[in-house]
Amino acid sequence: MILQGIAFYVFAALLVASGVMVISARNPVHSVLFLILAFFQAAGLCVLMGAEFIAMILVIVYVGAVAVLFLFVVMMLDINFRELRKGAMEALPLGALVGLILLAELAAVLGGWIVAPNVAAIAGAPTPALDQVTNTHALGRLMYTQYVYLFQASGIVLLIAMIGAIVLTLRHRPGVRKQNIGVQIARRREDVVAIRKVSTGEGV
Amino acid sequence: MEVLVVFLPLLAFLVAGSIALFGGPKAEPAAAGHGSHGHGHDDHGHAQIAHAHDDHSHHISHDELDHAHDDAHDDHHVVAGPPTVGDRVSQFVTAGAVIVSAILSWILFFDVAVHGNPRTIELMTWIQSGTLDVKWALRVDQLTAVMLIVVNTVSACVHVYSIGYMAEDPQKPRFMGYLSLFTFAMLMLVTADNLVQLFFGWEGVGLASYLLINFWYEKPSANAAAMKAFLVNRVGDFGFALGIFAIFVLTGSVQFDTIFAKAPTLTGETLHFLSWDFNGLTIACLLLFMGAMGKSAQLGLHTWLPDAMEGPTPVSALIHAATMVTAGVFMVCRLSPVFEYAPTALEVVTVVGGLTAFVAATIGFTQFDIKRVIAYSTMSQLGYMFFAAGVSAYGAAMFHLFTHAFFKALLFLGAGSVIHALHHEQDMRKMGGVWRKIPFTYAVMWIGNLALAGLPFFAGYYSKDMILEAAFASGSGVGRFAFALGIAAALLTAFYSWRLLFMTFHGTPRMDKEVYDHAHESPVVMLVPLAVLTLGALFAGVGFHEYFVGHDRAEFWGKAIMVLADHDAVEAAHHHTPGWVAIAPLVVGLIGIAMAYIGYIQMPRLPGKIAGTFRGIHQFLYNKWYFDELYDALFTRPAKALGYGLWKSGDGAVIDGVGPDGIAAATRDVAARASRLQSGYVYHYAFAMVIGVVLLVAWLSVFG
Amino acid sequence: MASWPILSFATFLPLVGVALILLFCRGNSPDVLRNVRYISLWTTLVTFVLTLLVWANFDPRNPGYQMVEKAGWIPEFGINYHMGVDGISVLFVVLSGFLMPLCILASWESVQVRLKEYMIAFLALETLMIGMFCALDFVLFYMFFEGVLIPMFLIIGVWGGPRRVYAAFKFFLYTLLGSVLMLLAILAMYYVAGTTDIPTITATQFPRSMQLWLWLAFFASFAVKVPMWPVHTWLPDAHVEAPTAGSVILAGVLLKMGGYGFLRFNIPILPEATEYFAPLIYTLSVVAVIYTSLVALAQEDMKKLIAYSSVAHMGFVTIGMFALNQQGIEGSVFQMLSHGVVSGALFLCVGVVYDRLHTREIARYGGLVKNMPKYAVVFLFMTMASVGLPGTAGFVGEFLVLMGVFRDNTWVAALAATGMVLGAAYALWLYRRVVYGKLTKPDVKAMFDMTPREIAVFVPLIAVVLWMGVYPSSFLNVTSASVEQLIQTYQTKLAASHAASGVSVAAR
Amino acid sequence: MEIGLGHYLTVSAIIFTLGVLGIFLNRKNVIIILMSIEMMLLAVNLNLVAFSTFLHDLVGQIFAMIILTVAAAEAAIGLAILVVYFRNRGSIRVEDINMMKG
Amino acid sequence: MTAVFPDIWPALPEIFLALSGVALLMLGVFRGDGFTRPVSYLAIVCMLLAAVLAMGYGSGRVVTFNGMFVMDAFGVFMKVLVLVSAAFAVILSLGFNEREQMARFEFPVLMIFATLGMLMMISANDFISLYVGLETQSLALYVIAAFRRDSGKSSEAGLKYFVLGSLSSGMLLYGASLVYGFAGTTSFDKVAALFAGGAHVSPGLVIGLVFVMAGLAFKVSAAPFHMWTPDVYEGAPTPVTAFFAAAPKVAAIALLTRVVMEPFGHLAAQWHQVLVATAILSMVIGSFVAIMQTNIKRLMAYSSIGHVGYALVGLTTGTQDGVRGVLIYMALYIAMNIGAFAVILSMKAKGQMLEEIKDFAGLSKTNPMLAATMAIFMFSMAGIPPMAGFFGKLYVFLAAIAAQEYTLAVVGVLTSVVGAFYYLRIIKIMYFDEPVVVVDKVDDDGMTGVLVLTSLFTLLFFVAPAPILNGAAAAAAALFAG
Repeated sequence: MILQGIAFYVFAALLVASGVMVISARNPVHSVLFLILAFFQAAGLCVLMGAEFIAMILVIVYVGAVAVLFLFVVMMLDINFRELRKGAMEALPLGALVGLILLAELAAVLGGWIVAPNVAAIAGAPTPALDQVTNTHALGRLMYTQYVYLFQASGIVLLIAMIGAIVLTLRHRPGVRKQNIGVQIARRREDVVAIRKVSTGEGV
Repeated sequence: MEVLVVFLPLLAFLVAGSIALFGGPKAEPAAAGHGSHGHGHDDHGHAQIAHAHDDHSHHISHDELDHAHDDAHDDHHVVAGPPTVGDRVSQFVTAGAVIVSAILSWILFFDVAVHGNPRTIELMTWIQSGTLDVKWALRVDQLTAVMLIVVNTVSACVHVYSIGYMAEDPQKPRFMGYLSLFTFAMLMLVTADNLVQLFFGWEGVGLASYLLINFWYEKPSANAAAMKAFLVNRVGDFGFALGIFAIFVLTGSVQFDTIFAKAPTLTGETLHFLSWDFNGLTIACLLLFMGAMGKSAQLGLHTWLPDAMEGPTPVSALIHAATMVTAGVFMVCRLSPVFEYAPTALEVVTVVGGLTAFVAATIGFTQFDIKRVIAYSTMSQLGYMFFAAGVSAYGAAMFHLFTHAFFKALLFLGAGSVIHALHHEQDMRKMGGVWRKIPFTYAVMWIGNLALAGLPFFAGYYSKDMILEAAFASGSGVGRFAFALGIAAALLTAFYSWRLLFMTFHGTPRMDKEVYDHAHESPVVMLVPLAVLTLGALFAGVGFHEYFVGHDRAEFWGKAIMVLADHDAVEAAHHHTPGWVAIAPLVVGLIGIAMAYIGYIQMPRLPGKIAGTFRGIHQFLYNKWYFDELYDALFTRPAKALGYGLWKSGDGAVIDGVGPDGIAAATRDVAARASRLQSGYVYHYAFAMVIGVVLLVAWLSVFG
Repeated sequence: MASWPILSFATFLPLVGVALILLFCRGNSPDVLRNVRYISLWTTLVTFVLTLLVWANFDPRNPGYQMVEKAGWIPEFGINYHMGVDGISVLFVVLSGFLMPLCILASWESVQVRLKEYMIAFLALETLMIGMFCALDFVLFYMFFEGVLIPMFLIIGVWGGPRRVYAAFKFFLYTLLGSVLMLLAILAMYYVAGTTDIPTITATQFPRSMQLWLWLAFFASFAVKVPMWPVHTWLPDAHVEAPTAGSVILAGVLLKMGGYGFLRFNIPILPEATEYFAPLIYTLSVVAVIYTSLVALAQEDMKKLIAYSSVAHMGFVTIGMFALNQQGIEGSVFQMLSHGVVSGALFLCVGVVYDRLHTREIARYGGLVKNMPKYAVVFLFMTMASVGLPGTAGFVGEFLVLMGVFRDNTWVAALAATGMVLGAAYALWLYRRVVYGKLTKPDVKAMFDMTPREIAVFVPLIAVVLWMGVYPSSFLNVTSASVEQLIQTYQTKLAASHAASGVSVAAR
Repeated sequence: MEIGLGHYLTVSAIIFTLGVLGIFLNRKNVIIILMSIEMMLLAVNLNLVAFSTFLHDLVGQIFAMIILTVAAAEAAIGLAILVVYFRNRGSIRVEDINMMKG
Repeated sequence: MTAVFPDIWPALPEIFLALSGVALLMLGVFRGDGFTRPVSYLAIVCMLLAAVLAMGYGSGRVVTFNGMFVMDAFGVFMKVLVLVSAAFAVILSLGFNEREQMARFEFPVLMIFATLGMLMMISANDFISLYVGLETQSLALYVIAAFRRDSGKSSEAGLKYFVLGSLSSGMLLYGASLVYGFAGTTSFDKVAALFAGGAHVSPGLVIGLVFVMAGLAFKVSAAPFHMWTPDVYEGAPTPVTAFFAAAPKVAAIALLTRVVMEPFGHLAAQWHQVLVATAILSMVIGSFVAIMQTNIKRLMAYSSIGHVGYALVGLTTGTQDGVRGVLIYMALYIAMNIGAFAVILSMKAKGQMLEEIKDFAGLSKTNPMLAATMAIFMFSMAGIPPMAGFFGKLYVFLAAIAAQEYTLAVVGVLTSVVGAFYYLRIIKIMYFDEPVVVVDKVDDDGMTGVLVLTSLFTLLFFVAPAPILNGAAAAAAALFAG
């Protein structure tokens, strides 16, 4: 139990610290890196709570895909970051105040958490005992049966994201020449060759 | 017959009016085609005067000289060519209709009054709402019959007279139409069977008066006078209307017979008027009397009458002397069964009448405009009539009304004849010495003045003496008060009458030589009416006094006039009058004549000296006790200023400024501020969202 | 005869005219425009005949609603297409029908731009006006009541004078502000009564505390519409800027909607609140009469003067209504009718000279009687009718109103009666400055007298004014039974609620 | 010292608040905003997992998985829009995103 | 545990739409951008077919996909609204996209997917499916907001929408997680049952509720979560704006309605105040700030904020009447909104789009029919009878009065007067002012069709209002039957 406690505090402290760094780092590359760090800590917390699969996805999807994507874009946009950071955080006092109030409000209610008496009865998918099925297995069984609707819907969301990303960023650069086989085949002599009579002695 | 009497003039009006409007093309070349005479009046002989007149058109100048110009330039109009067919037709139709009407009304008079045969003819319903039931009806009783002959006779004379008098005016049909319209309205007034129809006639004659005063519409002074006449009368009508309502509330009816039947039972009844409880009949009568004051130019609401002389002279004769202005007297007499039960109201009537008689006379003897003098005289005589009615001598009041109609119309028409002869000169200071040139006019003016001054055997003698005696005999304090003022007024009356005669006809001619040379007697068409009226001035008194105020009066008036036995002043006058009272009017009349003779024949410079000595008083009287100035300062100007102020600051600054415009401006302001919140920055937007959530959570945590 | 839906025909016939114009009149050639004019004229004339038929069909002895049509409209909500007229409304239907052809005639030449839209707006306006007076369902009523704003807004804004935008907005938003509050009151009534059927709601007794609020909400709407002081300032602006025919309709019919609303809703439905607020109405109306009369005295614009006089005259209307006796209410109905005709005619009079000189400034005129005698006669006649000369329409209403209110409150009667004097003052002052005086200005000299078309516009108006003045019984007869019933409803409900609350009160 | 639900919720509340702060405190760089959004979603996921554990209910974890998926898609779209924006305006300063206002 | 194959028939419109979306995508990919118009036509057809399928559902309430998905009369009504308005939006986009060189087949496909997301939102019966539906819609909308890649405004609109939208969905998710934690379930039915049973309402749940509602309020663009709306409406390509103002709004309102009525139906005391605040703020901001606008699209944005405020008034009551009012309001709102945008999209001079309000000057002279149409929509939006918009307000305020929400009702009518001002201003500009530019004739048949249909509907709705009113009543009843 102690170990669990220590682990929690370590993860939590690092998580919060890297969270602060994400929004306050001077260099966005650093921010991304701190974000990755935060994800790792969060994954750790998930493991502590027994949600191994979520923890794994956090690392794989978030760190492996999303965060890297961020990094990629940050690099790609090639921005003068020094310039960018100048004069940031001027609205800090008011912002921090509102943030603190928000936090206080969020935290104030936590003490009052009472599990509804009939939770077991209303739980949509009671967690099976860990010795029978693993977390991943249990999730998988649910995902493809009871929650197939969500699964399919997520697929569509990803499809939209794909279409969106392509339609927004894919550019047909006018300067780039590409082979168009159809056009090449359809080419006829009359279209491309014009025979002109040139009178002698007058030039073209 | 009654219907014919009343509606013939209306028909005549419609015919003449149509001719005036649609017979137009003929009149047009008459005005335009007379190049030599000119189009407008500027080419006319009085060009300079016209300008002077225009310059002072908007305010009444207090300078005597300017005033002279103002007054001098009165009956001034466009010269027209020979009468057209339309003119002829309109003159024939209107005069003819009224003459027929007049003849019929004499027949009616003998049937109704002399033979005691009153009747009422219901024509149709007028206004019916709930318990209010007003009918168009012609009530012809003795009182009405008297009025019918007065109205129709004088009107017929004036119609005929106008044919001559207005011969040079291009708008004859219009004038004749207006006269007929007036006659119709007046007839409706006197034949009314209820207060509302009375009111109809009342306002109808007001309209006709307005139109006729304004007949020469190009004159700003005429415009102003007409408006003034209408408005002052409206003030009276304001009271009249309220009086009608009060009567309706008290008796539940506006029909005379019902009211009269109810009146005796209402003596103790109170009426909550404004914030006080009044004796019902008293307040109702006082309100009604306010109407009478307006119409009959009693002190306070009299200011319009002198100004009304802006109208053509026949109008002054008909409306502002003989008929319309006596409507108030008629109304009080008509309502005698009600007034009799409101002694307080009668006292007020007496006092007002007495004061008017005196005040008007004091003003009259300082004026120089021949018509104005007669106008103040009229006002003064109306005062007599009222205090006669006030002391319950209704018969005497009606009698004076009757006689006065003839001799005052005569005086006016005579004055018109003078004016006509002198080429539209009205200022007595520019007359004089013309009696040889216009002897007929001179003669009738004498007769008229003798009647007015109440010399024996002339018409005024019978009626005026009766009034003064009745006032004295009534025994009440107000009666004595009125008597005293009446005697004083009689002195002044005689004085200004002969002052008028002397200034106009005697002495050295003071007008331009050319005018004097051209002075001529009026045409026959004007002289015949004068003759007819002269007959009235001579014989109306002696012929009818037995009926009106003599021993036959009870049978003569029948139910038309009701006098409570204990204040029958006429009765008292017959029996309990000291000898000096009967002689006093005659004596003061003679004194007045003598004074005038001294002042204007013997020592022509004396009046100027006296005026100079008592300059203050003279100015005060000459300026008509400053009533016009007072009203102008009290009502006219404040009303305009208030109106302007309410418009600009009330409507403009306060209501619109705070209301629609203010709200609109505030809205724009709020909108502009709110719009600035929409800064375009994502972080502001996000911040707003977060603030929103935070506040909502806080709200719910605290109050949820 | 009444078996066919005559009210609906009268209401929607003008829309047929609209359809005809839309369908058959294309282009802008003179022929087309002439057709547009004639279509509009004939449509309005036929509509007028229909409204006369409504009158002819009307049984004056029956105080209830007649020629009733009822059809399901939104049955789930208990909202019906319910039309009918009683003695109070039937004459307004006729008035609307009567004024409209005159408006079309008056616009015959003066409107040259966008004629088609103009006529369409007027025809739509007629439908809405007639419909409003016939509607016996609150939602239907409100639809017509508010719908009027649309064409009127356009009429003022498109064909109006230089400040037309301001005037149009002021008119629209002011009246809208009032009437949305009324909408809430209507909904509240619906909530209590479960229906929007006006007769049913009239029979419903609302609790006192609720009545006060409902009354105020209705008041907000109708007071603006009437308009009562101090919410009258939109009227002078709207009148001044509106084209002549717009002013005629505005003064002739639109203002009457407010008075009609008071009579139809405030008094019978909310008697306790009416009793409670009557002094307020009296006060505001008396102020209106005196205040606006004085303001009218100071005006330099002909239309503005007449507009202010309208406020004063409508002050009489509201005074009379809240006297709550036969004379008062009948008088106010009559006054509304006569004011509709008279002030409409006065605006037409202004239009006649405006068409010639294109100014409404009083000082620009003077001496018109010289070259326009016919005009002078007509104008004088209408001025006198406006002043309330007996024998004209103006007198009867004013007289009855004052008599009615004298029975209730002499202060109000006395103060309001000063309007007689002030009214004469401003009207004659106007007349004097425009018509009398010397004809000096060259452009005024060049003005020609009324054309036959203009005379044709005024002849019916004069005839009606005389008819109303001389034989008003033909109008009063129609209203009396319904007014009687209205008073009875009012008193019965009042007595019932007083009995319920243990307060005894003497019936007025 | 038992590590209870409250601890986890507190941590996630802090992270969530940091994410929110990141969105509206940041004036210079849009990418930071995108990262802040990711942090918010991370906080939500932590919440869900915590509740899931303490409720013995797997629905929370399912929810978290869906959120992860969608968040990834969202990030892709966001970055794509950002790239388009950058191409148009040559800047990703938050203060420059101000063509439209009022 | 045995997995039962779920009942997919209630989800037929969604499935159809998803499949057709994929099919059209493939069609587009294989045929290229030149094939955009056919793809668009097909998209319209698919949407309308889906609407037919939705209408064919009938009545009764079916919950399927393990409680994720619900279909009832309410859903039918809202889905038809969404699908029809989406189809109209596609029609509106055709000419514009071609003129502005953004005619790409992805556009209709993304519209289909966005619409799919909306349908999913409407049928959501679980916080998870709610979220998924919402994101399906939102992601597609983010993209099409930024669809004009060459336009700074468009990409800025996309970026703003994306950032703020993500913030809002973050909030919503946080709220949902709290609800899950404190109620123990994400299922609407179970949450509802829990509180119907009188469970203790913990503060955490209330916070969750506020967060969820904040997220949803963002989607309906209710104040104070509205601030993205004007900027995005202005920046996004006009047909996209037209789409934004119609379909997603309906879907979000439907979702909000379902959330407050079903799972939180017994927490009215809590959400009531949230809704009152947002409704009042929305009405006030919608009417006041719009006065200052010079861009017609921006004006429409504020107008839509205001309209949402009115719709929320109905929702605030929490009664069946109120919901009915909301549904009627939305139905009429989208009709006039689509119409108004059709006019805006027709506003071009020499092929150049006109977006400034002053460009409307004198439209009644240069193009009377277009002006008349716009006038109808403006009067309708101002709520002047007999236009359709009046009836929307009527029923909403009726519900408010019945629920004794007098403050809301009074604020509502007063702001509607202020609102009337700016609608009138447009009419004023069209009718009272002199023309500055000559607006091209409407040469697009689809556009003409939309204009005619919507204007006639708006103008003549009062003649036979029963179908829509009855539909709305049935839909509202369905929500309260469960």
